[in-house]
Amino acid sequence: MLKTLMGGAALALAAALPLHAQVDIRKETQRWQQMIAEGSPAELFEIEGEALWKKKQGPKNVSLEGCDLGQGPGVVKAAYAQLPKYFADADRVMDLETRLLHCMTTLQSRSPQDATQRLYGNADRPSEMELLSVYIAGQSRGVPMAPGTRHVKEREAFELGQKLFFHRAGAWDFSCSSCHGEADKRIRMQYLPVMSQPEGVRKIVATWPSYLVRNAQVKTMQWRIWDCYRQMRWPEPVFGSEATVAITQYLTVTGQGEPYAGPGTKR
Amino acid sequence: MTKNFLLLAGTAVLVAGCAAPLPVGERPKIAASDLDQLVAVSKRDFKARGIAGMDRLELDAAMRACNLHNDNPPREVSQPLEEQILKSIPFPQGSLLGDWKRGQRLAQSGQGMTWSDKPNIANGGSCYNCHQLSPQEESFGTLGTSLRNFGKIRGTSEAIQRYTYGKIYNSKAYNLCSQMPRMGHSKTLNEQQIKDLTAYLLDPNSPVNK
Amino acid sequence: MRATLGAGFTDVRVLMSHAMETGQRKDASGKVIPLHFIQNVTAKLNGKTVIEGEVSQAVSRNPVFSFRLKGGQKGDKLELSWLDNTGVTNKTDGTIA
Amino acid sequence: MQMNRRKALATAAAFGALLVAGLLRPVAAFAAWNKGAFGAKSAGDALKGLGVANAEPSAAIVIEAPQIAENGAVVPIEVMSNIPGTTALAVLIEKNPFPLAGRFEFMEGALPFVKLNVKMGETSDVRVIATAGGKHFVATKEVKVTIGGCGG
Repeated sequence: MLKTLMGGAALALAAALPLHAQVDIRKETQRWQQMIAEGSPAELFEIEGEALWKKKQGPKNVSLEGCDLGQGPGVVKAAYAQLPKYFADADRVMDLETRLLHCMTTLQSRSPQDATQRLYGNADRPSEMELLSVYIAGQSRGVPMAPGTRHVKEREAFELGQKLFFHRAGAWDFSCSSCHGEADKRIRMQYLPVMSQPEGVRKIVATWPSYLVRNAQVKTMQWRIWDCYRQMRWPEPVFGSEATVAITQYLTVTGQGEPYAGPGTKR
Repeated sequence: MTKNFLLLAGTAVLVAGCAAPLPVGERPKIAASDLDQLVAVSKRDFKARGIAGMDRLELDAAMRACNLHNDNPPREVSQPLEEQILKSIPFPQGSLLGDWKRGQRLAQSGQGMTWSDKPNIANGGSCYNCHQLSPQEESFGTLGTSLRNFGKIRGTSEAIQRYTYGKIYNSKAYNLCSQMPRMGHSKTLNEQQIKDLTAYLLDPNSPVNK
Repeated sequence: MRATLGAGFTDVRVLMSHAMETGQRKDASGKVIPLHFIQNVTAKLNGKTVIEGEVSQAVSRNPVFSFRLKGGQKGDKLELSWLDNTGVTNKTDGTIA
Repeated sequence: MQMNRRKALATAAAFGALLVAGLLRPVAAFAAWNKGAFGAKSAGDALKGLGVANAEPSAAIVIEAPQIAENGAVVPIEVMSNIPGTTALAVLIEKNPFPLAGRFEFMEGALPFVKLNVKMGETSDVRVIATAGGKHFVATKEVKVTIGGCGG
């Protein structure tokens, strides 16, 4: 259906007058982006996520309410805005999704297979990870993004993420920077933010997770990175791996200070 | 090499007191050891899926040089590599101009080569993702240069046909660190498809040149 | 539902969880997903119908509607209900904040 | 259905609004859905189905919509009528397979205003019909639906 929609769009445009002469593409697409954000159904998913956070699950039949997201067990307020960060109990830097997996396998004693069997959901049934993420992220609205930057491992994660951002590989020799490295560039008609610069990435890190109108799904930052690498024609990144967390750490540190304004609504 | 790096990462300690600001907004310098680390990390943290195998993480001489020099290697590094790559392009005999109409469909299609694509689907050229071509297609990217009137400006001489075919087959022959995917080298497109795209760019009847 | 007092009117925004299937989409197994969409939306203010809407399958999935009510006071009761083409109906009540 | 009800109710709760249990209500509580108008495959037939003829162009109908939508799955459209006595607004997407997207009647207590998200299969005119004092008025605005991102 989506494919059909897009095919139709190309034909319709072909018949129209020159678009560039008529309208400011950047201004109008930003207006669309703003309007879809105003009429966002993301809150529906936050409510479901809250229910899952409180749902007793796993062999121990406990909820995630005792999960320490970095601000103490059970504290969800402002927790997302302070991730990624170093967690001593796991001795590694974790983003929200990685930390949730950790709590599922420790606090809830669920097997890693069980916790990771359905990381990405669909429009009819979002995944547990997606719903939990939008709920927890929503609890940081208005809080400036402030990932950990003091611990050696937090600094190493930033540096690794920064290097990975520019690292070209895959069938098409792409790095993140291939598309997100230069200002005022587009893929098709979509403008691309420069993610290596604070002004380009601040609004981005402050709006994930997001509801995507193109497939009516809520998606997390781990998914965003995963799907970028898919389109970069790389192999598949492992969910919650050091590389993916490092990229999130790099982007979040670069965009730090922006008050969290998500869960967002995007194309 | 991989083991070594992993061990090192495991011995980190907490920073005491105030730490130097992180190099936000900068492009890091990549030493050979960094490159080894990045390859090791990618091989550890990525996995093969569908048609996207782990071989895609291996760096050949060209990509090694580009990654080491932030896509701007000195001439003495890039020139011999470019010459070598140009020699490796299997130019077909005869005319390199295929069917521009088929080429147009290829230019429009962005499908293929991802881990979610089936092995035997018809890959596209993804041209419009980054380039302006025909004036009738308004939804074009700007990461690459505009190719509007490409053939009208250059003509259709044998030399131009060879350059166009070669650039699509392996862009690195002409600019080592070009951001354009090596469409033939990566087996994204076959000989006929590249000929069709060459025609789309050069044929006087193609909308690109109208 | 969220109802807030604006400049001389009350802004009512309501979210609905619904697939709004067009009957043209196929599921993973290639089977056509049947037409399934909200047809009627009704808003009541203090028990009195103020808006009656009929909509088609063209409304986006997980519909979001905004309406404006004249005047309106803090504490006024609002009721939003919908009915879909399969006869399923739903109701949300709220008060103007 | 259970799921839907729970979500809607929970939404109300989230905003601190009073909530009442959802009940299965008789269909008769809703106005009849205009099958003829909504089933029409052209804007002209849809208007016939609505009983609209000779709508007069009016600048007092305000259509707020982006000129470009990066995806046709969600196109936000805000419609307002400044024509005194407006009692109904209808929204038609000319090029959709079934052009009529919605029709809203406004009784005493409501302003002739609605904002909704619609699906658009392709670039199209959005046509809005306002009804006031038994007369019909019309305004249109074009929305271009484009290909965004990596071509799908």
